[in-house]
Amino acid sequence: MEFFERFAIPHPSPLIYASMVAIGLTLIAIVIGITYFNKWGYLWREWLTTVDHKRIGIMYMISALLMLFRGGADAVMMRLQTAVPDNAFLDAQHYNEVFTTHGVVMIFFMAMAFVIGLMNFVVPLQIGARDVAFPRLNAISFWLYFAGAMLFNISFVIGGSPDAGWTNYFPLAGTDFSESVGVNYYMWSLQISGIGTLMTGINFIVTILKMRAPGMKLMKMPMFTWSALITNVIIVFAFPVLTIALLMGTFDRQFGTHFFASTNGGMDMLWANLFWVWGHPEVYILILPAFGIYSEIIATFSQRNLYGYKSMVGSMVIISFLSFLVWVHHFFTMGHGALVNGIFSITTMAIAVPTGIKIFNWLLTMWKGKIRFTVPMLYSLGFIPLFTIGGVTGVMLAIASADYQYHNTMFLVAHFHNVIIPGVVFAMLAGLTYWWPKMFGFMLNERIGKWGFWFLSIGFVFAFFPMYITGLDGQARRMYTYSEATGFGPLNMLSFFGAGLMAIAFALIVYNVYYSFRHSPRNVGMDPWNARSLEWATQNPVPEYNFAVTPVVNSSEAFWDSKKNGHQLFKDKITKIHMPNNSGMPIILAGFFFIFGFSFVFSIWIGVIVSALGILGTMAYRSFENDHGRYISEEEIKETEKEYGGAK
Amino acid sequence: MKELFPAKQVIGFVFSLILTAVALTVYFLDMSFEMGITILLVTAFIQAALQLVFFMHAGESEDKKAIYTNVYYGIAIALVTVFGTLLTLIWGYM
Amino acid sequence: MKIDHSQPLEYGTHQNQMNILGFWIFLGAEIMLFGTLFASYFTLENGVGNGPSGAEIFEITPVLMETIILLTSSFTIGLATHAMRINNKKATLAFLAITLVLGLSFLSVEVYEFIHYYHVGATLQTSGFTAILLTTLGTHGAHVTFGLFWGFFILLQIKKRGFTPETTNKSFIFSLYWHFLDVVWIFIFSFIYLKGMM
Amino acid sequence: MKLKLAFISFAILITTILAGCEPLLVLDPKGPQAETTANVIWLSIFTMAVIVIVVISMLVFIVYKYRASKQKEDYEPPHIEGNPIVESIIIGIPVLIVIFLSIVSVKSTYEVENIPEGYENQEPMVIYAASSNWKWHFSYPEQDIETLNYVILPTNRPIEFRLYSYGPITSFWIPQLAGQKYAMADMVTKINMVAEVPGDYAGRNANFSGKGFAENTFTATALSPDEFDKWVEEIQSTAKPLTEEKYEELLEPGHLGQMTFTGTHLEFKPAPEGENAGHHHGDADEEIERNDQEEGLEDHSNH
Repeated sequence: MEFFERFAIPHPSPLIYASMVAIGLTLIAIVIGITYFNKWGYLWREWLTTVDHKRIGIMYMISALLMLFRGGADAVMMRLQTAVPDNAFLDAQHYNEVFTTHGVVMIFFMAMAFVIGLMNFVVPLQIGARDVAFPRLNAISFWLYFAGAMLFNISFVIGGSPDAGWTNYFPLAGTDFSESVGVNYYMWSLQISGIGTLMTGINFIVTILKMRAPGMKLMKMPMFTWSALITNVIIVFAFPVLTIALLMGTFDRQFGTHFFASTNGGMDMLWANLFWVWGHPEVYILILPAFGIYSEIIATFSQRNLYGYKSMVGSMVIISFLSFLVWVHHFFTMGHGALVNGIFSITTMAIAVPTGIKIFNWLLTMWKGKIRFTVPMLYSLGFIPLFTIGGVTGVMLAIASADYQYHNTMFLVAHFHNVIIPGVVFAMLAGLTYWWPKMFGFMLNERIGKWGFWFLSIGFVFAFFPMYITGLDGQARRMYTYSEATGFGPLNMLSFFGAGLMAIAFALIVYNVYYSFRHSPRNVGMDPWNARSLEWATQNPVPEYNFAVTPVVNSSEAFWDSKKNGHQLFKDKITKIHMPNNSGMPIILAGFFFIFGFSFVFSIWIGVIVSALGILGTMAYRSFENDHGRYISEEEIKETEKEYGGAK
Repeated sequence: MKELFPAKQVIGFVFSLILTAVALTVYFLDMSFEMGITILLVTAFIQAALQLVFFMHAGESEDKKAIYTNVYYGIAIALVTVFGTLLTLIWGYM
Repeated sequence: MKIDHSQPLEYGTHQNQMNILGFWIFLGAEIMLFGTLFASYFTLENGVGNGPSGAEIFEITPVLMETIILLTSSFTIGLATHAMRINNKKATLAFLAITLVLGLSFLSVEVYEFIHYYHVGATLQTSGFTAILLTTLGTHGAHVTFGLFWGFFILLQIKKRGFTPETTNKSFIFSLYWHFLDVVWIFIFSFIYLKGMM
Repeated sequence: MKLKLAFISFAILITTILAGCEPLLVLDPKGPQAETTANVIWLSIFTMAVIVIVVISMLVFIVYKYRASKQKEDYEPPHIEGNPIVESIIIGIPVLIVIFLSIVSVKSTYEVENIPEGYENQEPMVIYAASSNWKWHFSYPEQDIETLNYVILPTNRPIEFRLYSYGPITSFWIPQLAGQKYAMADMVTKINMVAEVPGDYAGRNANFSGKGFAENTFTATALSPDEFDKWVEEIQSTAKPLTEEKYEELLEPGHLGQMTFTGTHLEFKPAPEGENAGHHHGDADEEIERNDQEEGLEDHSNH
């Protein structure tokens, strides 16, 4: 029995038991459903073992949406708890777990996964490639991310959730003050999914550098591809920092070292320092792809080319470097003196310049355009003013002396939600709606989509703008309760109301998927939006080989060129196409990683050793494997193209 | 490319041994901290560059621009991290 | 698969070129990984608590041995790549084997060094300084260990399959990895050991 | 668009009304440090408001003017690559704003880090503020007094708080007097402030430190120097001395009300500064330091 005691939840509550039952029932329902419809074989062959970048992208996005609802439920619970003074809906411990998991899930498992999913789906199509450079590695990346996400999510039913905030500052996150295994889960789930992310980074840099269609010079790449390239550069250089920080944190918790302890020569702020050396670039990992998405959408629906292409690229390159120079602004208040704060204050504000250039370039793209108010465009139009407000409050926070007053308050919470929601979440929804016909061959309903947009934007304003005020009134973040005398009550109630509107918005968006799946017309053609870049030059949904013939490109808006200026994209004849084979290796490897992480969390060393051997064995097997892929024959391609009503 | 004698490798090896010997002077000779650190910085970075050029053939493929950019970028960011961390956690504090 | 014979075989296919570029980018990430370790090392260097300091526990002899062994192995793996390019399978295998033996000797000396630290009371748990010292050395050592297995697999594959685009490509990438570990060691040697003993 | 603008203006309206009722703590300073930050905040709000207004009006104008429903069916938007003059404007103006704010930032940061202007010639009164889960301990070495969860300050006298923590990182914050600063277990940080108006000010730990974080608050009361002296005398004559056992008891995790003692814990449990610091390890006093830390460890095992 003693062995099993470690899996008990340290702070159970009816809410957790209810979700346990719900999770159990859902899992059983899924298993029964798949078995009943006899879909296991299909699932394994077509999805679980796939190395197709499009399917991997879709799996990323499905997982990200699931995580969005998990993190969203956390968010609503937090707003509900703080809606009125002295509320007793959640106790302190539970509230701490809720905001910790909300942060981790939203950043790592929702936002990251969604941008990587969109990159997976879109980038190879935009550059006219058959797949990514390392298709199997890509599948490994996804399954490692998935293993990490699942590992994190079982924490609240087995052993307890982390409760030290998503920033996980030591010594609070050390074993002295956080005794449950929650923080171990944090360490290992991020470690495992972080390895996957790093490999994605390498994969996409090589893909973009080496697999572009003939004629597509670097300065002729579509802006989303540019943003993906820069993002992945940042990933490659930022994630190793997290790897080391997590390793040191794990050692501190599980092997009794003194990296971040305040005794025996350790230093608690070293964690904070390393966390933010990774953490600030992470912000740009999320926002740059969003910038890329908006650039595509604004150009498409203004029916104009992107204004200031070169300065757009230049500003992103500058951001990629500056993003590594500013991390100290996350702890201006540490007491390292005015000189250091001054330096990092200046570098931080400097980032506002390239970001500002982008905002003005988008405005100038619409100038003299022909603006159509589709759902993706509405999100982009909502993004500009809201993100500007988020951006300028960022500049306000960058002023070190003033930051002493904003730091750790709701003002800060308002600021980063104000950049992440209109920045990343709006971009995700815009990109999803925009590329939806590419993925599934039908359009999402515009009317329901627009309702969703208005609910989300208005809900956002109500949910987060009051926080600027309560922050300036002295409400610290992460407080599970406050007294009536503080006067924070009404504004927090307003926030809760806004959160409710946002929840309705997401429900509408889900309903839209269902409704459109039932009612939207199929066969929307290749180009339902009258778009500009290369991904629209192939069928909807995209066949597995992407392009029957490799396109030849002469501008950043190759497809527009072929429509307006008669540029011929496809010059060659159809020939057989080389494709990689599906493989079960990635999911098995990730399974071993999951067992490894889980065993390590609970210090079950036998499980650690066995799964480590499994990981190494799988890699050795892969090393000796001789797999040269397969060919799709000419006839098969012609058949497929005809079926789609192909243009050729 | 086809020459039989591995001249590049031998030159690289000899140089790396010499540089190691130079670096060792900081241990065997008495010198100031600044002097020692300077010697170490110079020898270490020259050695790294030697490995890059003579052994790792960084400049031989058509992707050499990407490879060099990648390496320089990595070194720059790593230096920023090292010195930024020291500035923040050691030098800046009081 | 199209093979371009104007280039060394390891660059011969497009996939091979991508593999090599990808590995270079991975090395970029590794620079940052060790950069972070160095940043932490310099931060915690003086955090000796009630444990020993670097100057008290470092010994020049094993360190020098490790350095010479690793430098030589970097040389021999270079010779292996050279032999591969002049299409000499026997020499390639021999130099690869020598490299792995040298790698193993390096590890043995490092294990000896760790045992020495244990005996003088410098364990992972002693202080911030010993923790980061052993973690930095250990991370490098773990890389070498991983490399030994990897190199051994490649040796087997070359032996069995001869020089194909795949085996030459793997072997070249392995040589990049090995050289890189040597570069990291140079920094460990200079800024951990020599600086600590200065 | 109109709908949204209406909502935004509605939101702004609400905020101004609410802001009008009672001034927000941060913008209602009672000392020079907080006044500096409040001024900087107002300045940055105005500067930033200009940018927001420019962007939003450009957006509204462009979207209104170039909407497709207004354009002719056959209107073909032109292809425009970019314009050096326009682009230098959109780079140049932000650069100027950033330079301006950088100067403000650096200057004001030095101001709030140092003893406020006009008080430089006074010797600052030192108060140690240590946090433990989830309380604040204030020690007056000069007056030989220790208080729990409240602090009394004389007005118009520079105060130097020396901050540290038993356990998690906390952040010492009295919004109406000065911005916050971290208190950590292995070093002492400093914060300078002056209270210019007598009154009670809310203070709290602003950095999440576990279960009892929300209630980790204290009151800072500013009294005129005469009243302050009276208070000190009163404490000296009525309060009990702080013993080591009592102090260990106080350090136990939990919440306690306000308490007062004579004597300070610094005598038997010094702050982690100087020789006791875990942060700095000079070569010269390495020996002493190690001895001290060993003692510290023993202390630790006692409770």
